[in-house]
Amino acid sequence: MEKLLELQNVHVSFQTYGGEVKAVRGVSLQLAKGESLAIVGESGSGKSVTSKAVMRLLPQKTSKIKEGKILFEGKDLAKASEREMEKIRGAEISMIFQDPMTSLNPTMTVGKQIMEGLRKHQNMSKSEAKERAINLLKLVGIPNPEIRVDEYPHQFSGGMRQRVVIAIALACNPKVLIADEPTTALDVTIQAQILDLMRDLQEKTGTAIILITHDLGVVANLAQRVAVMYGGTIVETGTVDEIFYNPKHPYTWGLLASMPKLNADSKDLLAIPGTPPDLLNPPKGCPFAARCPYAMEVCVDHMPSYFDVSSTQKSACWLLDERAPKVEPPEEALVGGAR
Amino acid sequence: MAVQEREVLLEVKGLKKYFEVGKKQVLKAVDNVSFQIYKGETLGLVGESGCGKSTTGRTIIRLYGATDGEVLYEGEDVHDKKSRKDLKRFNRKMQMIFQDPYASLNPRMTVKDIIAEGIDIHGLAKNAKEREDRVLELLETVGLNKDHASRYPHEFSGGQRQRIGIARALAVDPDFIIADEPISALDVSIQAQVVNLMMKLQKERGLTYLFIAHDLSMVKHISDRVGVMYLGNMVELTGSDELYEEPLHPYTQALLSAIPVPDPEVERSRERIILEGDVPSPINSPSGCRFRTRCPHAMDVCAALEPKWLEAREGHWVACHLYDEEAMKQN
Amino acid sequence: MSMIEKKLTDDLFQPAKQDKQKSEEISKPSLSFWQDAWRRLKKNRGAVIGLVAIVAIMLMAFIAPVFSKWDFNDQELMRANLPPKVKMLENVEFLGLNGVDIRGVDQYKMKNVPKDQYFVFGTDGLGRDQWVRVWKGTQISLYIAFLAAAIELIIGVTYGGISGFYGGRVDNIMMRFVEVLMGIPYLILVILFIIVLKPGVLSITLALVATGWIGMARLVRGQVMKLKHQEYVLSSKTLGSTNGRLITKHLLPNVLGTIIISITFSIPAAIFAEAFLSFIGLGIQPPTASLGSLISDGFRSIRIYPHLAIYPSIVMCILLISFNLLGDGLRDALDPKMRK
Amino acid sequence: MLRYVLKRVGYMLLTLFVIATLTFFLMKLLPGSPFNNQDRLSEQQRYMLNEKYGLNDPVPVQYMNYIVKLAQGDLGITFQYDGRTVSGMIVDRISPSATLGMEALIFGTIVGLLLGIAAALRHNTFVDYGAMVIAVFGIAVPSFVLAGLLQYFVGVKAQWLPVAFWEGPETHILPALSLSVGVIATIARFMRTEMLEVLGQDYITTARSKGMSENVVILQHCIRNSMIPIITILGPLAVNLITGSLVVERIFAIPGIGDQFVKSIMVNDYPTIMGITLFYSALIVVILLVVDILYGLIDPRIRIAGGK
Amino acid sequence: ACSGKESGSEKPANKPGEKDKAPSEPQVLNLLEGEEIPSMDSSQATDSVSFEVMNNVFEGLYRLDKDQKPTPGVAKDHKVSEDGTVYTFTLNENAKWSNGEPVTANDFVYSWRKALHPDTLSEYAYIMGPVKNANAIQNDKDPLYGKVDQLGVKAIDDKTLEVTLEAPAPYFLGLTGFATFYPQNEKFAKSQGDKFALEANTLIYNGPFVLSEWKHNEGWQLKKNDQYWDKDAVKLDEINFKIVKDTATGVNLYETGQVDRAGLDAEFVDQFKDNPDFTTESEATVFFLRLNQKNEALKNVNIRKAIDMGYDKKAMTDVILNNGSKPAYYLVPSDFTFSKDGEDFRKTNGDFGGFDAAKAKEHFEKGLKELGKKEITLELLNYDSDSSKKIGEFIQSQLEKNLPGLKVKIKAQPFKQKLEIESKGEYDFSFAGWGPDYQDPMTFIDMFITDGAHNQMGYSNKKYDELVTNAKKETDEKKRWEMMLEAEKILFEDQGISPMYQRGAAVLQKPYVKERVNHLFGADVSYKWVYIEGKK
Ligand SMILES: Nc1ncnc2c1ncn2[C@@H]1O[C@H](COP(=O)(O)OP(=O)(O)OP(=O)(O)O)[C@@H](O)[C@H]1O
Ligand SMILES: Nc1ncnc2c1ncn2[C@@H]1O[C@H](COP(=O)(O)OP(=O)(O)OP(=O)(O)O)[C@@H](O)[C@H]1O
Ligand SMILES: [Mg+2]
Ligand SMILES: [Mg+2]
Repeated sequence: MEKLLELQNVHVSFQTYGGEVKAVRGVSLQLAKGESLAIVGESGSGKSVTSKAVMRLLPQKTSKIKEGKILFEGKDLAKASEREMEKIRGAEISMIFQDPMTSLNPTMTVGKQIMEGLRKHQNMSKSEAKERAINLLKLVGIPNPEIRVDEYPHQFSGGMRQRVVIAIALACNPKVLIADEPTTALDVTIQAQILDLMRDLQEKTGTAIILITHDLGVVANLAQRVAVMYGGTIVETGTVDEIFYNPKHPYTWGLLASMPKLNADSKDLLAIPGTPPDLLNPPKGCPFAARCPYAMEVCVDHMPSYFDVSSTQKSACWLLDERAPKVEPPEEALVGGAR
Repeated sequence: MAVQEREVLLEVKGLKKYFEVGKKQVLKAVDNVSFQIYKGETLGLVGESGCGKSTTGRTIIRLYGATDGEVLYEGEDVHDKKSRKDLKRFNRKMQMIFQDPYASLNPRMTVKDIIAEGIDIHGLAKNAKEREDRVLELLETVGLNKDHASRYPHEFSGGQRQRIGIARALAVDPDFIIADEPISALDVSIQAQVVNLMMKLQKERGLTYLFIAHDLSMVKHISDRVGVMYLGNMVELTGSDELYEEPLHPYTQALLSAIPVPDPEVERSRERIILEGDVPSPINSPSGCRFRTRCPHAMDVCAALEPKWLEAREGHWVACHLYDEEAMKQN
Repeated sequence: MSMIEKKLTDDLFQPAKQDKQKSEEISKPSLSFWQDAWRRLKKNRGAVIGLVAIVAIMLMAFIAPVFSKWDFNDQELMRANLPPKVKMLENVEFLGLNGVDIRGVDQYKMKNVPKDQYFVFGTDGLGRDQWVRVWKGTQISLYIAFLAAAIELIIGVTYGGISGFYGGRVDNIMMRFVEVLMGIPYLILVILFIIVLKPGVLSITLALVATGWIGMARLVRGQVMKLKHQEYVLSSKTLGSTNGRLITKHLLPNVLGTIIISITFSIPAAIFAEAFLSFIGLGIQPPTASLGSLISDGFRSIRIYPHLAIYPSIVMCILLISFNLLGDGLRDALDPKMRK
Repeated sequence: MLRYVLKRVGYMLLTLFVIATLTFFLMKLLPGSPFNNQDRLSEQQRYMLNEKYGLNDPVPVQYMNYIVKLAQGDLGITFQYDGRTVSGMIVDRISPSATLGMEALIFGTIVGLLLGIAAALRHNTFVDYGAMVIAVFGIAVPSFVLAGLLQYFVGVKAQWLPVAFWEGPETHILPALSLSVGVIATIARFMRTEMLEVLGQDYITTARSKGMSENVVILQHCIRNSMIPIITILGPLAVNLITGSLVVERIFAIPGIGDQFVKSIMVNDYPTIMGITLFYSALIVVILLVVDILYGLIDPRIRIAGGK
Repeated sequence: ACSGKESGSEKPANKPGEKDKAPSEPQVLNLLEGEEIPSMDSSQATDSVSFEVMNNVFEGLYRLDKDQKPTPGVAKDHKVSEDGTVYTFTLNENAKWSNGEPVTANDFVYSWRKALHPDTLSEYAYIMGPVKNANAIQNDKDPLYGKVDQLGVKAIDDKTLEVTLEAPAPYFLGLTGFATFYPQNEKFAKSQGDKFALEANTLIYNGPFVLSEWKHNEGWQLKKNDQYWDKDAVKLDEINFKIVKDTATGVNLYETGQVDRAGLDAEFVDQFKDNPDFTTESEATVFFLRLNQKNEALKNVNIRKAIDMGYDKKAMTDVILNNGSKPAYYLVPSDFTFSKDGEDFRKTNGDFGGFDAAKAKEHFEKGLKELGKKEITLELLNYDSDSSKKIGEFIQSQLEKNLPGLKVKIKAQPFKQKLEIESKGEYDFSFAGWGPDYQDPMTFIDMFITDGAHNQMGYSNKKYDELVTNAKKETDEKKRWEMMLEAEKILFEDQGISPMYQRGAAVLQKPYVKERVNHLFGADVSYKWVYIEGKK
């Protein structure tokens, strides 16, 4: 498959009062044209930072891409100028943000916010842009788009706002769409609509999607490949089936196990004890070691490297080393088909 | 389930809460909701965002005055309380855990002071030492350690903050806790921690919960019975297993079918009930059944009559004309 | 990869002992919010400099006049308008502290001032020692500054807090009252106080009391209205908090940052309101002086006796900048998020 | 909207009435009489003069008379200048004050906004500190010092601009500059804080993610959203500037209303005191209303909640 | 050059030029004024700005010349009756209003009656006191109240005016140059109605200049009046006045050459003392301390004496005021009034008292003993202007230093409020001043008769009262003079007041401004004779 976007060993740090927060520590990813990749992982594991790094939208003064390459169609975005980025943002790569309530400008009409990108990247006239904006609104399923374009965000419900955000992101037919938890704020019926919408779009326009979410249900629904992040690194990656049915990393196990199952009996959920690592002083070894029930001495001091499980699945866990004891994933972590 | 034999702790009868928004416009956030909560059980309350779940919870605990209807706690009308003493007594019995762990902790108070607030207000500790001990004990109960006592909320992760919120509620030894989406803002692995904690506490202390959420799988996991709300109305209420196995109300059916399952194969082959249209605004809600504008089974009668809240089966309440023979006849 | 693997011995692949608490072992002394704020304040360099400067100025204001040879009102017309002269520094030409005025005349010689008399800040038109007068004036200005701050804090914050907290009709009435006060020109009030009570510190005090708090009240009201719907306030309500507790424990600490910044604005405003009154002849009455009145008097003869305006101005500037530094530092200190 | 404005106007009239009443009685507490040649007047002449101006009546009666006249739109005749009406005088003298005030306000606001924006964009850099030093200075230097220095150095020494008087446009520069420094300082500080806040908002990131250039982001997205607190302080600031500054008017010999007001109080010119007070307070209440309406224009959310 | 004799000779600026030399340079004078003109209606004028403008655009029967002597104005000549009470003026046939109408005797009758009419409520009407019935007409208890036709003024014909006085008043001729005595054109005044004298064009003029432009609160302009009977004597074509209230601004304008004259505050004197343009001018205004004799301590003459001797008046004028003010040891100012033989009243009576710390202390201790007190506290009621505040501080410090046991507090009040307090007698001692209303010692002396309107300090001495009443009736000028000299002596024997200084003014004036004439009472300046010479 043709690589559209490739991250090579990306490191991102923040300069804060307390010191350097190493939010992303060596993330490598690939995304092919028309593919959908889900990034899952604990809150604070660096999902958003990674995606913002791609867009180069991290706060300029406090953050820095310390290392690594972000190749978009062969061009390294990590070194691109602000001018070049302006051309890419919105037109080639666009992004849907986590919170629809705050990611729309409250003092600008929805239409104008959609039109802005169109006018800039596609040199549309005002009326053309407006027409396209109305079409986009219709596309994302907003009734009466002709009237709605001229309204302000607060006149929209949460679900509608999220759709507006999606419309903005789709406006210029980007090659890559990064959706950072696009449905977290929505209830399931609306969420379902939006997922359908995104899938439709992908089929129609061949847009590659990076989907960031906590919700494994959503992942199962939309993604083709999955990357699991923890403590600033990708701990496991593979196709969606591999991750769900044959996970190799204990964190992935924990993640799957802590999901309540509709059809399971109500006993205790398998929670992962402890808290995520402090990225100010990230552990030398495996970031998950402190919470991992299978942790070994080696995990504490040595960062595991990736073990190839299959041609598509890689996992960074010492348990995959032949010297390690063989452990089976807990029962709760087994998803439907795997049983 | 032998529901009837159990002791009713809280009874909500015809509760209404309208907000005046702007001039002469009324937002019917909660419109005529009735249900009971039994001692020691967890009643889940689900429904999409904005349907009035929080408002129901907040009205029960008196953060809002009710527009109409009553809330009986152990037979006493909560909204009738007048004297400060009565109020205090009531405040001790009923507590609330808030939706947003970030917003619900005062950023300028240490965790110790936050947790001790209830102790201070109700004079539950005789001296500083006792106060400290209680705080530490509570911290331990919710799985935090004593080092955390002198920190500030922003120094905690979401799950930890939510635990602080729980500890604060527990500080006054309540019998009944309204948990208003206590896990929505947390990520999955932490959600499990909090839910486990809540269930453990319930077991240990015999607590009663009103558990508000919109994550149906989590609600099913924790609740004995579940109520489904739509646009200010309660549309269905029954035991959690029954609800998931045999949802009666079309909205509940749609809701359940829309929950994505973390299983790619299932997802690929799943049929969803897709609801047309958007959630109407609670300011100008549709006449008759409020769901009719999106309901795949909408009939003429739905626009004309408000469906009755009736027990379609034993212990299974629903408000839908499909289960109301009279209404069906009229149609 | 294989290189690394070689270094790993087999025994590393044993289950590790679980040390759960390890990551949470940051032990810290148990401090209250205020103790903690103080600790943070001490770490802020700007704030410490500001605080030290303020304390130093305060000390000077109270000590310098006591230890001076002259009283602030010791007049001697024979030595009027002397430029500054400092004992050791008089020989350092460029400092201009040698008693030579801007026309190049050694005034000390010309006016036959005894050799051992030095006037560090020079003397004024009545031959009074400007050094003592500046520090005496600093006393008054400090008083005005602290008074203004106190009024804003006590009246402004209370008024705004109540108005914002109770809202509705109470708020409506209280805000109408504020509008009325804003509508009555400040000067009328001030002049009335001054005429009815006689000019001086007391009437300036009252004039400040009458109107100084309005801005603060409006500010606090706005903030409180915003904060009172915060969930932590609601949660405290469900615990049975009284309104008083809500206001003092939850609302006020969270508006404090805003309050402090506003006060750093109003302190200079108050000091100069007093200077303005001096300018139109209604301020502090002689022989007492304030920094404001010294500057406004001295400024008239700035071209011939610059020392009369410059020294009080310097003290004033240091004072104001220090208040600003301290204010910024305080705001940060009161915000636990700024904690290091 | 219209109803809202009407209701507010009703409140305004009430407020004005209360202010008029309070001022009237407060003013009567001022000792001394309004007569110019006070030290030479005989008892009797004094009595007669008082009689002429109705000052022998009990204060409540005087008050009633005043209010009745006021209702007819008559502000009376000044005691200071022979036969001139108070309204005429206010009209005469407000024009330089208001012109100057507006100039200072516009200039000060623009510069203040630019400084504040620059400081926010270059947060914690040299530009930021520089802008804030200017702001602190603007607050710390009293206007009489600034005006005096400007007059001397720019007017007398360099002779770049006129020393004083209110004639051609070039005479406006120095006084407007002296007045605007305070405005610059205040606006810059508020703008900086607010901009920093807004720059941290998600919708700014959204705008950037659309590929909007920095200029567009700032002009179209930041500024408008930072304006609410600016408008709030700008309201009363505008009133104070428009109604004149005694100090600047005196130093630059500008025939404005600020100076007139102080003098009127000093000489117990009751009708003028009342006239100017009413004018001032009317301006205040109107501006407060304008500010509220502006809120709605700037932020559509407020339009819905507070407005209609 | 008001105080012409002493200062005039040293100032090249005021050296009289050749009168008939035709001016070749632009005759324009640029001046500053501290206030707007409050009134241009001569019967309403009360303040120095109005007086000054009026003196130059109007003209009375006589006007004061460079030597403060009355010189013909509208009147060409006059005759006085034997007993000195009837004046018959012959008017100049060339005297015209600026609209070309002649100035007639009736214009005076109209104007004087108007000033006295109760409806006019002229605050300065009392100045007409010497004219027959003037006081009665103003007194509402008198049968003549309001009957202005009973006033002692009569138009014999268009050009002859007869004025009858109550009693002889040698200063009357000078008084006719005072604003209240100016003529008004009845026809014109009535035609303007309410608008009369409100704007430059609602007025007609009969003086050397006309008010050609009047921008309220900004300034005004005078232009030469080509209808003026003596227009050949007038050199200036134009005088521009600008209102500037701040001294520093005035000085700055002077330095940039935009104005030809600027007043100086004490603060600026040191700076310009050595400037050739610097000059000081003396005035006839005397400042003194009112010692309220209703006060327990000040009732005691020794205390009063102690206070008078207890502060250094010379240091006060030289260092603090520093503007040409002179220490005053008297009530009637120097260089102001002269006896028939030309001798200065001041010279005849000499100085009373003077600074003497030792003696002051003695008196004070004696006084304390008499009062049976160890210490007393007195409050000084002061103006709130800068210079008076400084003086207040100085007096306070001096008295407290020189009179151990005395504590002085200061209460500064705005001008009007201060007067109010004074007239109620609610003060201990106060900073007061008095300027002459007419050129006669009486304008000062009669202030302190028992219960006099300006004796707000309870001073009372029978002999003094007697001398003043008699002097007012006395026809023999010499005797009258003696009586006034005697009265002043008595006042100082009693130490009724403590004089401080006779005010002076420090100014900068361009050397090319010539022949500016200052006056000691009424209007301050005449521009009639001013001309510009040597301006490059
Ligand atoms: N501006 C910033 N300054 C300092 N630290 C930051 C900043 N933004 C993010 N971080 C830190 O970087 C880490 C990764 O954050 P990120 O937002 O990528 O998490 P996430 O995986 O998206 O979590 P969530 O699921 O909660 O959105 C966190 O520890 C966070 O505290
Ligand atoms: N104080 C209030 N004033 C006006 N309207 C309100 C107020 N509080 C809530 N509402 C409205 O009432 C309706 C119900 O709100 P509520 O917060 O109860 O919803 P919810 O079910 O808790 O939603 P979520 O899942 O988002 O928390 C919403 O339309 C909301 O906008
Ligand atoms: Mg994120
Ligand atoms: Mg809610």
